[in-house]
Amino acid sequence: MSAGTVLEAEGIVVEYGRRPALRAVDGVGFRVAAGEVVALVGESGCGKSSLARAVVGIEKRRAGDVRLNGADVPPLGLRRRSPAMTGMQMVFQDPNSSLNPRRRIGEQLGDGVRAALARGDEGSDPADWLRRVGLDPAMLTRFPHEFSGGQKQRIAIARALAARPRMLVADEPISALDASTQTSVAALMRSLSVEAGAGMLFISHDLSVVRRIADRVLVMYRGRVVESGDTETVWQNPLHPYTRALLAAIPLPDGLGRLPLAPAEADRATWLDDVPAALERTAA
Amino acid sequence: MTDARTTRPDPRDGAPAGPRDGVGAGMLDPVSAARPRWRRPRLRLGRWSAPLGLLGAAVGILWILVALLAPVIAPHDPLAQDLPILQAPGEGTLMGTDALGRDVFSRVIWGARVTIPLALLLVVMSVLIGAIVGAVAGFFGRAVDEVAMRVTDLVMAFPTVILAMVIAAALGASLLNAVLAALIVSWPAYARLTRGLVLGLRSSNYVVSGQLLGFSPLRSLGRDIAPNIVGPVLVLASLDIGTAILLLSGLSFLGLGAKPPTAEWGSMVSDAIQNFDAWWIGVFPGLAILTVVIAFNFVGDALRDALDPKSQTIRGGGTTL
Amino acid sequence: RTDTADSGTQTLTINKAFDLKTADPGRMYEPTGQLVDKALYETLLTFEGGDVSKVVDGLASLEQSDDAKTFTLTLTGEHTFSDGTAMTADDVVFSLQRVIGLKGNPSFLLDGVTVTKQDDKTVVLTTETPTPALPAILANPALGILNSKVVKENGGTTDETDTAEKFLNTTSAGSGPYVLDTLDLASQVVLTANENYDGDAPGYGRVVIQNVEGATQKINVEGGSADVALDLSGTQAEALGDSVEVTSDPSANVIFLLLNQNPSVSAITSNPDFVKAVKEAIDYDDLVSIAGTGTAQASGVVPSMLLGALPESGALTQDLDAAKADLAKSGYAGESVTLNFPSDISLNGIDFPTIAQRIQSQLKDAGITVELAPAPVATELDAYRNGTETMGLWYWGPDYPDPSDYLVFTPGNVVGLRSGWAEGANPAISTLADAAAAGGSDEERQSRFEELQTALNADGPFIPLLQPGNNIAAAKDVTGVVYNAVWTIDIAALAAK
Amino acid sequence: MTDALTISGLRIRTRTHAIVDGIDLALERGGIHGLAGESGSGKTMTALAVLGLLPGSMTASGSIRLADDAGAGTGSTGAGSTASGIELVGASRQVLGAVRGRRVAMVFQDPSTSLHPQLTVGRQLTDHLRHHLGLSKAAARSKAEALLERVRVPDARAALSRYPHQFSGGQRQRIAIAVALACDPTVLLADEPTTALDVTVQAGVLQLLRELVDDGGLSILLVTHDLGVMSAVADEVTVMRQGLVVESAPREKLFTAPQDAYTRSLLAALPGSSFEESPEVLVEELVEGHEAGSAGGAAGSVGGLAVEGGSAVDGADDVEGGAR
Amino acid sequence: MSTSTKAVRSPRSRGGRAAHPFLRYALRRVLTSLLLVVGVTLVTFVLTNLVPGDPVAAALGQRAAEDPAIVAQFRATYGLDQPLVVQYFTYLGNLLQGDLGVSTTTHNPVVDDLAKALPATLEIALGAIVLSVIIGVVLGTIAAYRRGKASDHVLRVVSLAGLSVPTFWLALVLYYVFYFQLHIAPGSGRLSSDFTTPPTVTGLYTVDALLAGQLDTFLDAASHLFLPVLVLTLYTVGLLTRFVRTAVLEILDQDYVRAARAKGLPTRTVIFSYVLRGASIPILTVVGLAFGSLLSGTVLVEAIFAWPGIGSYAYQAASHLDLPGIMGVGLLIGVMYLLVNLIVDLLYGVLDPRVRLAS
Ligand SMILES: Nc1ncnc2c1ncn2[C@@H]1O[C@H](COP(=O)(O)OP(=O)(O)OP(=O)(O)O)[C@@H](O)[C@H]1O
Ligand SMILES: Nc1ncnc2c1ncn2[C@@H]1O[C@H](COP(=O)(O)OP(=O)(O)OP(=O)(O)O)[C@@H](O)[C@H]1O
Ligand SMILES: [Mg+2]
Ligand SMILES: [Mg+2]
Ligand code: NI
Repeated sequence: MSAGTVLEAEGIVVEYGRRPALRAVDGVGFRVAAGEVVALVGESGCGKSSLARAVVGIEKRRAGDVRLNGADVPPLGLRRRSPAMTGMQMVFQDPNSSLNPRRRIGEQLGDGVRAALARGDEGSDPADWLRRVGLDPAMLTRFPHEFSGGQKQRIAIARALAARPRMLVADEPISALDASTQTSVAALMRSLSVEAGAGMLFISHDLSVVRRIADRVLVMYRGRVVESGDTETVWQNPLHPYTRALLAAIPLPDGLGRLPLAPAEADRATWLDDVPAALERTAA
Repeated sequence: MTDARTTRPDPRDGAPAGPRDGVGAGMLDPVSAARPRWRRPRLRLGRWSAPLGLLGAAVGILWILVALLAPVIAPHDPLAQDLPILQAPGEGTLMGTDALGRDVFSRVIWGARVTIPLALLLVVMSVLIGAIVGAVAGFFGRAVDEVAMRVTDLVMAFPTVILAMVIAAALGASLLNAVLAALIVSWPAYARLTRGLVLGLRSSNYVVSGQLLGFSPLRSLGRDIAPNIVGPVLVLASLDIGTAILLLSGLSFLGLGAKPPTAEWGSMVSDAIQNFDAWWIGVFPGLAILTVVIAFNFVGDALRDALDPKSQTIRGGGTTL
Repeated sequence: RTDTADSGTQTLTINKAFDLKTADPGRMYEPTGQLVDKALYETLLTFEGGDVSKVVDGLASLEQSDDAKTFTLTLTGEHTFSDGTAMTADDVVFSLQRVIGLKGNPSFLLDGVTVTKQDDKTVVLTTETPTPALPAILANPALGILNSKVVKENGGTTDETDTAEKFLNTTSAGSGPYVLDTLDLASQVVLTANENYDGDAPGYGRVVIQNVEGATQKINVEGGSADVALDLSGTQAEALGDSVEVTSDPSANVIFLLLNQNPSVSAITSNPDFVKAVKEAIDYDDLVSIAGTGTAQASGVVPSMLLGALPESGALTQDLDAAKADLAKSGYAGESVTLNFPSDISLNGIDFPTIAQRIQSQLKDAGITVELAPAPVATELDAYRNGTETMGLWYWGPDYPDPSDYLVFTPGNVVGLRSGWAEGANPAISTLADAAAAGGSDEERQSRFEELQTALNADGPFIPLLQPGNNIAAAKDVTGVVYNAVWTIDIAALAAK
Repeated sequence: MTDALTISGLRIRTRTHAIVDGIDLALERGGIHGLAGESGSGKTMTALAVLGLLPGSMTASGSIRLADDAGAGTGSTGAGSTASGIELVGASRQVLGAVRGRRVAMVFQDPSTSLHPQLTVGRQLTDHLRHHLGLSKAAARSKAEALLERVRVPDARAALSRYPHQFSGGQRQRIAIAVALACDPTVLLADEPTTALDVTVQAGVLQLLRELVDDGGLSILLVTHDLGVMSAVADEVTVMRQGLVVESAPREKLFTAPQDAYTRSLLAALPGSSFEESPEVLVEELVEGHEAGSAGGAAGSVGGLAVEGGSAVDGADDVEGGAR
Repeated sequence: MSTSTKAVRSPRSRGGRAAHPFLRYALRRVLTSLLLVVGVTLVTFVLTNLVPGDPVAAALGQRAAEDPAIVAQFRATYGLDQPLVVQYFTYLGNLLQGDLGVSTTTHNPVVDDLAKALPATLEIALGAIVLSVIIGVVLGTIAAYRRGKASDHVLRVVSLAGLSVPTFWLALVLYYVFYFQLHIAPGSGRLSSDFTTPPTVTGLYTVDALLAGQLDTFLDAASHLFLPVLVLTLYTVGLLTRFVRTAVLEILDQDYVRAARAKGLPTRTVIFSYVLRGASIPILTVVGLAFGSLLSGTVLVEAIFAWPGIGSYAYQAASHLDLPGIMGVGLLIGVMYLLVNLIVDLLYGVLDPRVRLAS
């Protein structure tokens, strides 16, 4: 384990059902360093969420190892999670369902603070967290329904961060949000987690946002990581045909009326090819 | 700024997939709210359901008052057989007299003291038992769930009235035994509902978030899950009071509930079979049942609208009584 | 309704509250079964009309020995079964032996009776003990004569291996005026006229007996969808309009109250003063009026139409002052006494729960607290039979119209035991009972039974209450309605005007 | 007159408040008109109003005028047409029935919910063909097959007898477009037709839309809040906010020189635009925006962020509106 | 920048991701159903044996039970002298051969009794369910379409009232009014006594009468059906109307309905081909449930109308502690309930291609 690595995943396999099993994640490994933002991109259904859930332990892994600060991450069962494992937190896509509608947000933020305390970390004031995500501390006594989707998502982020995680996994945290807030919430997540020295796995299919906030990207296709490396490297020099198609298909908001390139059906076949050179590239 | 686009639930979050496991495993599932879509219970009474609910509440309260004040309101002792027998309404009594010369009006009034509290007791007990079994089954899953659900399957596959009939026959006819018999057939509905809700909530993001923050199972159940299933369970319960009254009076009608000479509505209706000409013997207690049940149903319906405009639960194993 | 002029092809609809279990005479012993089998089968001896105190010749004539131990029956004339075959003594022997051998419900009728064939026309019945009741017993439709050949072909035997019930529930094998068309124990029985009947053709070609509750019967007979209704209560009968004819007679059923004499079952009901107090507390006239038309107070346990019945003057009467005094003597301290009764029995339109509630109310006025404990007959019978009821409300219908059937109400006998009245509990009454059992002339028997009942009324644990009225309502155009205590009505005697 | 559809002074109200508060919009013939705006600003309701499909609780006033078919040359002008076109606001059921699907068609955001899961693709493609054009079953089927080929659904013939769930998301949206185009409408209302699709699939659908317009005869009102999509295909762009049009301009002008503060804030959030700012700046904005908002009156001062942060006080009302 | 709502995929694709082919699933359902049936028999058996009464006492006449020989004979005939466990397994063994024992009240094989009673019950239950589905769907759809309007509220009140009426009371009142007072409806039973039972084909008198071409018998049988069916229908109609309304509302909210309207299809087509088809699965589910509760409800209705069906039989068996009878009825209704569920399940496959075509 190299220094500064908070999360290390190896050969993760996730399957659903049996006879025939659907292999959603097919042997994926990656690591995330402290203070690093790693983005996971790919088309719908390629297994991003499955991977994220497997990493956190919500989904059972059929194979593979996940280590948080060197300790094995067990699947989330009926048992109470050990304090060490609360060092990994998750933010979900749907802000409406990530907060308990019957509890005041102050209490729910308090859960995060308590988790940090239970681990022997330093505590914090829930009100402070509200302020940090740009909300009025006076709102602590409100219930989730009194907030808009974007606000709820920020509260969910605050709760996760209040637990002082070493690792934050965010599954499309911004895609349910309004166009105009997406970028700022993403930026907020980055700055807060970097500030806390936590690693972050950020899932999104919004490549323009990814480009802005991720240090590294993993491009996933059909359950495999087909390309990975520093964000700019991948952007400037995509090697895998799928990555190329993906980047070419992004419509640019430049006002020039250029149609994005749609991949031909024939191309899709080539996307399954392995291009080993496309993996783990650092800045050129 | 609003988030008008309420994200629809991912089919994966809910109850386990598979070709409508719902119908087999939980009758409630295919149509019920396996996951609560309601937010906090702000009273969002519809324009019409509110007045109806209020009307229901008024009638319900009226009946409860009648029950409480029965000794004051009733002109006669409900058990005294001192009036001429089979007297038609009007001739000195409001609702006539029965075959033993008892005042039907007084008996209807006193009847409120019998059926309503017992129905409430029945529903409370069903909710308690059902909710506990359902919550445990839904939360801990596996064998516990399997066993609990098979048991509910069994009870629900059984014809309600016949089961109640056999139970009441086995235990001897008495109102309390009727309640017990009814209890045995009515808790599974709550177990089903609760289980479905818990199952849905269990994998919901906020419960998982709580677990990630190191919640113990009890804390998850108590803090995250329980408060969120109270609403729908209450709605079902309020709608069920009516059903409970119908079931209990139906059992009494069959002679499996109230013992004579108790003034119980169902058994009063059955008295009418013997004296068909004296329509008043059966009509008034029947109307009493009808109004009470309607009242509770109106309240329950309004409550459902208020708490959750979309959800709907079928009362499994419902009884036509 | 398709009424045709010729009454022989007309359908007669009878409403009856069913207690039907079978149409097989060898197994049948319920009022509905009696009604049906009376129409399907003929008996050796019989009664005329409603008079059950006098036995007359049926298929056979009777010669009886003086000691009432040998009975010689000779088939009179030619009798043919519904399939055209002639009846012989073999059929008689088979039928009677079958009843005995089946050990079915009616087999007790012939307990201790030996049946032997003398010749083709003559059968001799012998008993160990004097059985003066045997002629009356032989009039019971359960002892109807079957076509032995047909029954044997369909599994009939004279022992427990018999399997002919199924056949007899689909087809009858008798010589009666009707044959069985269809039988549905729960809903209806259809009879059609027996083409080979050797007597006068019955008044109706087709008879439908439907299972209908009392209240509905009234509507049906009023509305014309039934011609005869058999189970109307007194109140219902009173409320009937002019369009129907009502025949009201007290039935042979006696409803009585029993108080357990076994101190280990109940200390208070076994107290003679308490029993007396209860007897004096009940308002018999009030009970009669609640029950309605046709009902009479039962003077003793033997119903009024039987030999040996107690005259009205001997009946119990209410005396509240005496009741109070006796109650005080008994040491009753207001504790509640349980009254058990079958909740689902309705006798001649009278509901047991109704009577029980009335008694509860009457006793309450006298200061006795009664708690009602109804249960379905099926459940309650057990407690009744075991003699564990504190107070019980039951009835006794005659197994055969003879007072000896009522000796069961004495210490150590069936019903006596049910009230915790053991052998020897009351030697005086036992002596009276033995005397009554001995037989003798009608007059002798009459006075002995009167004596016995007077003693029972004074000191026994039973309180005879009512002989509920049997109210039969029939459409105006139906003639021949006569109540018979054994088979209710003889369907074949009915005819259209 | 070159506009296929002219909306003027359109108001949409519920009993209690206005959803759309008097907007003007002209859909030029043979072009794609982009309609952008914040969530809940009334874009969808505007599109529905054109077809007279507003929810029962809403009423529309103002004018929506559908130009005569002269240019398109197909079909006859229905009842209610005048020299200047057909008025759709308050139109009779017959008029709307003749317009819906026949002259104006609509594509919805989510292809997996806008196709009936229990009906075959063929049935859904042909039932309005047969209704509107009176085609025989066979004729309708062959036309449907041609349509599917036109939107490039592979194996068109077999596809007709398959069910929606047997197709991928992109294919479903193509089918939905084919359904909309079946009766050769002159106007296509597309409500966020690519939002539910992957970018690679979206690119294909965008190309298809462009082609359809370029082939002539069709004008598209494209509702989207993805400015990338807007930039790629729209000829004209209208931006809405809170039921009002805040800006309407040709595409290039809008992207290079936005006039309205809200539009600017939208563009500012985009990477690569000249309004680009660093994440840190954005976060500060967010926080400041909140403070400005809670301080009282900074409605729209720093654009969407301010509104988002500042809605603390009236947030509840907003949610109420949203949680219908 | 796209706001993802991929989660939407197919919101009601319950079978969409079926891991097993549909047939396997159906087979599994049948097997679990069979287990349930065994469970039903066990429960009945245990319960009936808990009853304190003695079936012998109940079955034999007052007098006969005094005779120990008769009692012993009776016990031997019905196997009541065996230990309970043996009795139960004997029962199960016989069950496999289609033998449910002999009723102690009717002395007939329970199978025969049930075979006779079942068509009677089915006739009213089917009549009621068909009627209430038709009425319920029509009213529910109307209510949904007029959501919030006066007719919706009227229907709400009416259907709630329908759910609130005590069936046993309603049956009596209707009987009183239509038969006793107005003489419109015929009396109790399945046929007036002047009619003979039509030749048995299905056991449903109406159908059999038609098959035999006896029009007057048919009319008479139908008129006897009227009141019992009406009573049972009223309850179920309330249930179905409420439910159909919600199901239809849910569907009306779907994009595909909006899309259908946007296509300019006539309202009739939209309702029948799109809305009702979409709502068919949840509706089917309640219909199944309603049928189950109807079967239960027949007990009281049959008692009042002297209808010789399963309900009357059950009541008779229960009050006479007729063990084989009670178990037979329990078994039959249990099996029917499961059968109905199974049919509903299989119909899902017919109605929903996502289930049918899942592999
Ligand atoms: N619980 C489940 N049961 C069965 N299959 C599942 C389950 N969850 C996911 N899948 C399947 O696994 C594959 C990967 O799904 P996953 O949710 O990980 O994709 P994703 O990349 O997150 O997609 P999206 O961008 O739509 O969220 C998909 O084909 C999906 O249908
Ligand atoms: N059925 C309805 N009844 C009442 N109000 C509604 C209804 N549907 C939508 N609204 C409200 O109308 C307003 C405009 O909604 P509309 O769907 O047109 O917005 P939009 O611009 O399309 O938003 P989005 O980008 O989220 O699709 C919103 O405030 C919304 O809450
Ligand atoms: Mg995902
Ligand atoms: Mg919209
Ligand atoms: Ni018997």
